[in-house]
Amino acid sequence: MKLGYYPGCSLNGTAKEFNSSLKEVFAALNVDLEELNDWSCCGATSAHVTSHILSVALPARNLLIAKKQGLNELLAPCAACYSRLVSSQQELKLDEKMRMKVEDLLEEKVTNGLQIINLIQIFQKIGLDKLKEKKQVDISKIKAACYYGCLLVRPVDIALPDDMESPDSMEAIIKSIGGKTVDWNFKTECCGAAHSIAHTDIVEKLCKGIIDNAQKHGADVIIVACPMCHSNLDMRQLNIIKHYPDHKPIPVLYLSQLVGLSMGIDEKKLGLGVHYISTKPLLEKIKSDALPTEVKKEVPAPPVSNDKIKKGVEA
Amino acid sequence: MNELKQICKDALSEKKARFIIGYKEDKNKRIKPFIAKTPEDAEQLTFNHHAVNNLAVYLPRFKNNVEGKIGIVVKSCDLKAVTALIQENQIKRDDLFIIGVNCSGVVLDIAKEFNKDNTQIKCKYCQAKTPPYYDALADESKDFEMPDDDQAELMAKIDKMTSDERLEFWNAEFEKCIKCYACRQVCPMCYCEKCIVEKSEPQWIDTSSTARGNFSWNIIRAFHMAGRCIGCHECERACPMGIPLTLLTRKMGMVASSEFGYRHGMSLTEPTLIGTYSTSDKEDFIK
Amino acid sequence: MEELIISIDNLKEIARELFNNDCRVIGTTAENKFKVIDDPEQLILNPNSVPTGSSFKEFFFPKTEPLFFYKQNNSSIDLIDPVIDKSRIVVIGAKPCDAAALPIISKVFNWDYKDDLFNTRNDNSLIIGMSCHYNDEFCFCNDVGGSPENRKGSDVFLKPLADNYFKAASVTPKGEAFIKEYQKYFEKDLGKNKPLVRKEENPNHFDYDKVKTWLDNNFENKFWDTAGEMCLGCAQCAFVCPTCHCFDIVDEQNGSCAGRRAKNWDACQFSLFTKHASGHNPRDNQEKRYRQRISHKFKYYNDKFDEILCTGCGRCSRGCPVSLDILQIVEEINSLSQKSNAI
Amino acid sequence: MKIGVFVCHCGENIGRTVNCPEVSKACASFPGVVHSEDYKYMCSDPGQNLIKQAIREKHLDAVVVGSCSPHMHEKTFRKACASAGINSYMVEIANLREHCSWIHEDINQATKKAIDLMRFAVERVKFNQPLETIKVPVTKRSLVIGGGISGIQAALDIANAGFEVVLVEKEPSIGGHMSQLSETFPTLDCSQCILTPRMVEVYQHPKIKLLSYSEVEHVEGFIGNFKVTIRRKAKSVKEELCTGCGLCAEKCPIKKKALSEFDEGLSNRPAIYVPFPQAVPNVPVIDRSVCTYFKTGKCEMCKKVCGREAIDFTQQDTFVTEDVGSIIVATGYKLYSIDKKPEDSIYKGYGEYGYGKFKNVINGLQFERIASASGPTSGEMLRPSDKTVPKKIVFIQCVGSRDESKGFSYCSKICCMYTAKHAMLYKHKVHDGEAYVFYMDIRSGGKNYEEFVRRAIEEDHVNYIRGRVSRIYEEDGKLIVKGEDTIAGLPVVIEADLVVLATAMIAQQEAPKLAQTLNISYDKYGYFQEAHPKLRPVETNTGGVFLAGACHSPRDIPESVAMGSAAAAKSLVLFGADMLEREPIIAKVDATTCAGCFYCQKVCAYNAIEKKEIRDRLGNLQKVVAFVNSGLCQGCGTCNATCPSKSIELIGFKDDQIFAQINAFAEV
Amino acid sequence: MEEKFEPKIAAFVCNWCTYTGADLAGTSRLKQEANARLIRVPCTGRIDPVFIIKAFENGADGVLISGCHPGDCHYNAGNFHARRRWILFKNLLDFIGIDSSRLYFSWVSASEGKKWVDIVDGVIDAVRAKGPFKQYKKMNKEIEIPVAAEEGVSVK
Repeated sequence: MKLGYYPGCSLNGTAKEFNSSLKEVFAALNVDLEELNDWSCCGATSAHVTSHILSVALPARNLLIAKKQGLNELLAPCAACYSRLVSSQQELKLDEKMRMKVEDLLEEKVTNGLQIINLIQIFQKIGLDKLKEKKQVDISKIKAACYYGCLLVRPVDIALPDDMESPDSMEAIIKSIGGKTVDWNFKTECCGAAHSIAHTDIVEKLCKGIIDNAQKHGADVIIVACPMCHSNLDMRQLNIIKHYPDHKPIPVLYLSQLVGLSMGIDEKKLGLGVHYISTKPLLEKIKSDALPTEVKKEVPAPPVSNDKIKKGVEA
Repeated sequence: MNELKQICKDALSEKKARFIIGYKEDKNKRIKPFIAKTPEDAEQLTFNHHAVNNLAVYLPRFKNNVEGKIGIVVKSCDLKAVTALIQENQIKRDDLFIIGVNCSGVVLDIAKEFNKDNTQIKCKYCQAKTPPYYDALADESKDFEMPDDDQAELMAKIDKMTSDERLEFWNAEFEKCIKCYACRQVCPMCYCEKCIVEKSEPQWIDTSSTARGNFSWNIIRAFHMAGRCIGCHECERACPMGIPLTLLTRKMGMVASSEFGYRHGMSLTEPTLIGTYSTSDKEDFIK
Repeated sequence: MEELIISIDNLKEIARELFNNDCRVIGTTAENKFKVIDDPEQLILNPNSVPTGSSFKEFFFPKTEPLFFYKQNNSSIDLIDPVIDKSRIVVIGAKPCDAAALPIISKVFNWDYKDDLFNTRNDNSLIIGMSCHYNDEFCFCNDVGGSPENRKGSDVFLKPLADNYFKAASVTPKGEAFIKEYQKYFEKDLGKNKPLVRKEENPNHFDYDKVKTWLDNNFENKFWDTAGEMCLGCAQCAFVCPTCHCFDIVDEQNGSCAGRRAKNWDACQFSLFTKHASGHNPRDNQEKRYRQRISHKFKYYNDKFDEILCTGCGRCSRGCPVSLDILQIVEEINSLSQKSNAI
Repeated sequence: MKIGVFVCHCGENIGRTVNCPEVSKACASFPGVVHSEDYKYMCSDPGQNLIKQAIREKHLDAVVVGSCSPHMHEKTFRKACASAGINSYMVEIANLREHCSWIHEDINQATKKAIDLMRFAVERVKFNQPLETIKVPVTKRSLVIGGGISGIQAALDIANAGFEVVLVEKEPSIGGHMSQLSETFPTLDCSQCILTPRMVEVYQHPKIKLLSYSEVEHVEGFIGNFKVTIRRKAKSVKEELCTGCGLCAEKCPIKKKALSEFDEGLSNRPAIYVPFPQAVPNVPVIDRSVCTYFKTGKCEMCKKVCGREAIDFTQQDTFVTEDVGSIIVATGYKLYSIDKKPEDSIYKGYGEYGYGKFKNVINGLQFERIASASGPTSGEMLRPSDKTVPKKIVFIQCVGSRDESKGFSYCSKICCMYTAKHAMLYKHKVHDGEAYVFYMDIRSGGKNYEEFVRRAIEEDHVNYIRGRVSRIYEEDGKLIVKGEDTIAGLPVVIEADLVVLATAMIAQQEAPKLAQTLNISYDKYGYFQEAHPKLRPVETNTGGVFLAGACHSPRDIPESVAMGSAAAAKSLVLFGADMLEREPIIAKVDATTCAGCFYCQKVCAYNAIEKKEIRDRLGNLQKVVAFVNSGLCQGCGTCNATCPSKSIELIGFKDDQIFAQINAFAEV
Repeated sequence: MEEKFEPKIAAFVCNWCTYTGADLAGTSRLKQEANARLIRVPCTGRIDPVFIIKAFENGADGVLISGCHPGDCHYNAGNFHARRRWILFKNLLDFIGIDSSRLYFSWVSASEGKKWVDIVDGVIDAVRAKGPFKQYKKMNKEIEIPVAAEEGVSVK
């Protein structure tokens, strides 16, 4: 299987571990990723709030590159990139005037027919059976709370075909690799992404709510498929701890990392050492002989890894 | 080539088709429509850049077919006509055995070799080499780079004229018309048993080849094609007087597409343009 | 009689003079099309050219012409005759296959009813024919009693010589008078300009007599089931043909109380051509209509007027949208007739 | 053809600006005109006599009158001419008053125009054909589809007027949604108490044939003459033998397996059941999908206990046909399914409200059952999950309604009222409880409606919050309701014990199918379309088919009843005459030229175009052509303009008639 | 002196809305110019584009078509079908060179007498300014009685 790969800015920056885990997992699954030549911004950052045409043209440029590279499918692991790419594609399909404008801008004819897929879809495509086959490590001792955020399942109708309000496609993937998931209420609650930099207080409050609910329903780990969700939930816990003294930290993993773990891929290769909230207790729990835990009143708080705190402070 | 012959031979011997409407080469090396009735006949069937005819024009003859399937060799452009005929109740899908051919363009002048200067206009903006559906597919295509769509330029030029200039342009063209109705007869969508121009009680359009009669005929022909023309350009090819008829039909097709996002003959399930409406159809021209 | 030659420039001068005398000069131009020449410089005489897309029949037998006009009053109807154009028509550079058509169709226009409209034009016409150096796979004048040198229908006949000169000879008294009238443009032939030689011979394809005999006896032959099978019933063939002459008569309204009766080209390939008012159509499919076309050309007209209604120009085949080739059809009949002879 | 022309002065009305004698003189010179005169008042008796006299003396074939608008006196002149022996469709009117003398001042221009208008009419009348009014016999019998309150009302009205009614109900009992309700707004009187007598009246009425557990399968024919095929679903109980004692239901061993439809799934019922105690007819049916006998071939408990031997496991669906003259459609509504995966693909669910996931999120009809004395809790206010009394209850209005993102844009109309009623009923039963209502706007138009809502707010202290709820989730047995108070501009979180969703009223799922069966139109939501939104609200485009109740649009009880009576009145109007007369302006197909493209069928708003096979004498199919059902055609002529070969023509407005007018334009 | 050009306007109107609206204009005595001639059809859906062509053939300088507002059609959808047809036909005529200064469309309900007057007067003014439709009239030449032939009249 060969697949176009559009990493987007996050996977080269704040979400390097997403990138590396993903590459490891796909190598193990015999999926070749062919990165787009000279890819550019997807328009998710500032473009889509400041210039509509730009927010359509930027993804269109990348789609064109993909087409020229002879690709039929394009993996966009970042949920924001994914959302922009599918939205732009849809708009170009439906709005002829916009298409002409974009064509003028790009000085090229826009073609369609490219299938854009996100992380969940690619796993579905590979086949949950195949994931099951590849499973080597028992991860049934931990319980995962799948957090979808806003962009994976939106815009509705063109994004991931799942229930916008109560999705469950990530759960299905985790179940296929023998993992356990919790039924919780904050799967799509806002993490405050748009205020990530400007209003960290809001972000903290929202993330705290999400984490609390996950823990209340017995989660040991939160699983995400979006760099933005990840940075908010993982990184902001450092400040949450400051402002909410009783906060119990919880590691936040990318779906690809968890899948990688189940395949027995080396933790370092999966980038499990670079989290702000240490993943050590979690990994220990997977390895431990203990029976799967029910909600325990007193789970020892996972220590915060020192190197990350330093980084956090620097940042 | 063998593939097409083989498909047709099999279809005829396995009785998948009662006969096959296809192309053959005559002794002057001209490609012409041909009906193969036996597997031996199928040996004569061929396809190349000179297979210009839209064979769907023969289908309405068999609309009350009861005996067995009718085989037909179609390019992707021809298939649109088949689709449209099915939609307009002129033939049933179940009565057809569609043999699609991958096409990489056909000639404009059948007496000359296929090359950049001898290419049908329709091929210059053709979107699909392969028919979207078929019962069997023969691959006859070769790579060929299409020249520019010069007709679109001409249309843009006409659009830029003043209305009086346009009227003058068209009057000069329609003046050539001799009312031989070749445009109508080769058109797969012109299947009426009695054409409106032949309707004499009352007389809708003057049958005489006068300025008035020619003008009315050509306007009404184009209008009857609006939203129905599938763009095979057979009318223009057949016209012995060289009237650029497809300028009109293509314009109507462009209007159907720009105003209603509609292209005829693209889908068996899509409703026809005429015969349906949307409450939000544009009406900025209505006071 | 002494032999005369004329240069292309002088021919153009004649054309200019004719034009100035309100004469309709018909000739071929760069578009390779017969048209009324208003600028003699447009005139081109090329013996190597393919026959024009359509013949010059429309100048003698127009695609539409009024027979009379009418005006309705409270209780009566006025009939008004049309104005007939009596100006002289001169065709310059007709190929033998074009020129031969006029005497052929003249017979039908003078058979029972004498068609004034046609006759007036024919009588006032002068045809300057020219020998032909062209032939393609559709040409077959040899087989229908013509030839590239055939003078039938021409009043004056030209043969191309080197250096844009033509050898000119009168064929009819009309032609002789014409040459006399424009004597000053003709020169004596001193043999300086060599005749242009035709590159290849015009081949023979079939034996007309055999074809005719076969047609006489095979009205119901199953050959007809497939001969016209692919015909779409357009009238391209008839309308470009120099000898097809069928017409239809229609009344056309202009307003509620006036109008005209007109004579328009018609063609036997139309399904309505023979449709009765009752709805019955004796030629109810294209195969029968195609048989009619072939039979009319090669049998009926011959039976009635002792002429083949075809000059072998090949126009119908060149333009046919489904590449039906009349020559191939007749050749097939020819071979069928040989087969039936063998039995 | 001999044409007579008559120019009316209309006193001074035409005569002042049009020189009528001159018009008359000009007309005399038109080809075909043999008589032309003018007169002061053509519509008066002496004027009409002039026309009649000329017809008799000059043997006229056609008449043209230049007078006022044809909308005024066309009928008058047609009648006059008919009495003198000319077919009334051989009369044409030229509008010299409204379209000429009244709108122009210059006498020369007006006169010239009048002459032109006369010329148009004269030219047109030359192509008119004598036509006969179409007469159709009327079967004086009605079919009512749906036995809810609307259908009951319509059936009773028609039956009481002395005509037979066939009432078809798909459920085992009539009564519809109204029978499920606890109390009704704004009077809070008991729903069943007022409904049950009506149901019994239907059952006992000698003119009403009640076919319960039946569905309309097929309809053919047209106004006055419908032939309806009805499927009688197998009840597995012989109706004529059953006494309705109820023993079978009592003994049925699978009491807990099936959910009660009547209680909206809040209670269970046996496999053999009557939906509710007051059911009409009081005859049980066996639900074969759950019955042990039908699953395993064993049990037969009901059969054993039935003393009348009324149980028949071998019963099959049967079909009956009924001839009726009118059809009243009263199929009602259903509630929008807000489950995670709605049955209706065109609508999206409200996954965020957790209906179907959280037991304590219920819809309005379920609340009705909880509040009803005959309901699963016998009227006690207990929530479904743990049968405790909810202390905090949240009502959410407009769930689905007015929400385009979910597929609806319309207002369900009754939710404001019933939510107020629900809140009130709750407060009356749980005095210390707190009730919250999330609303968008309160729409309480109706007699005593606004007062009712004010009472809920002011006397019963229901908390009305203007805003939407974004989501509901369950934590520790409480429903966390997150919403926004748009007046305060603040987010609101309520920990509720019970949430009641006022879900949209939507059309029955089978409505489009029934509409196709009946050849009536329906809107994009599946509601049946009325013939005219103002002037013909209970009629449909298909003559003889009328609408009643919520199958047309959301309706409350009084409106449904009024509509039922209106539809009945429309049927009775139809039954007032033995023969139905129709204008003969209908389309006609020329089968000899029709190519069978059926574009006419596509544009016909009345489904009047049918397919007809033309066969030769040996029975071989020649072709399939269009055919106009003259009972359905309304004469718009859209088919005529659409037909590419003009093989379909509108009689009365044929092409030659219109062309004659256009040709006359040359003489203008 | 050359006579002032007065345009001829052919108006095709539906029976239920525009014709009745024009009646209302009359009943209200709203004055208007006298150049338009109305041809009544049951519904705009009945109007074939050929009617427009025929009107031009018969000397119309302008054509006006009017019917019920969308949604108000007496026959439910006739005007919707008509509107779609007009969009196509208008674009065709425009491409051939008969532009919108010769062909007008409007929706006039039975209550819009005033609107009808405004539209009629507007169309008449516009076409008057545009001048006679010479190009189309020229096309009629062949079927008109030739002036030179008028003398040889025979009476039947």
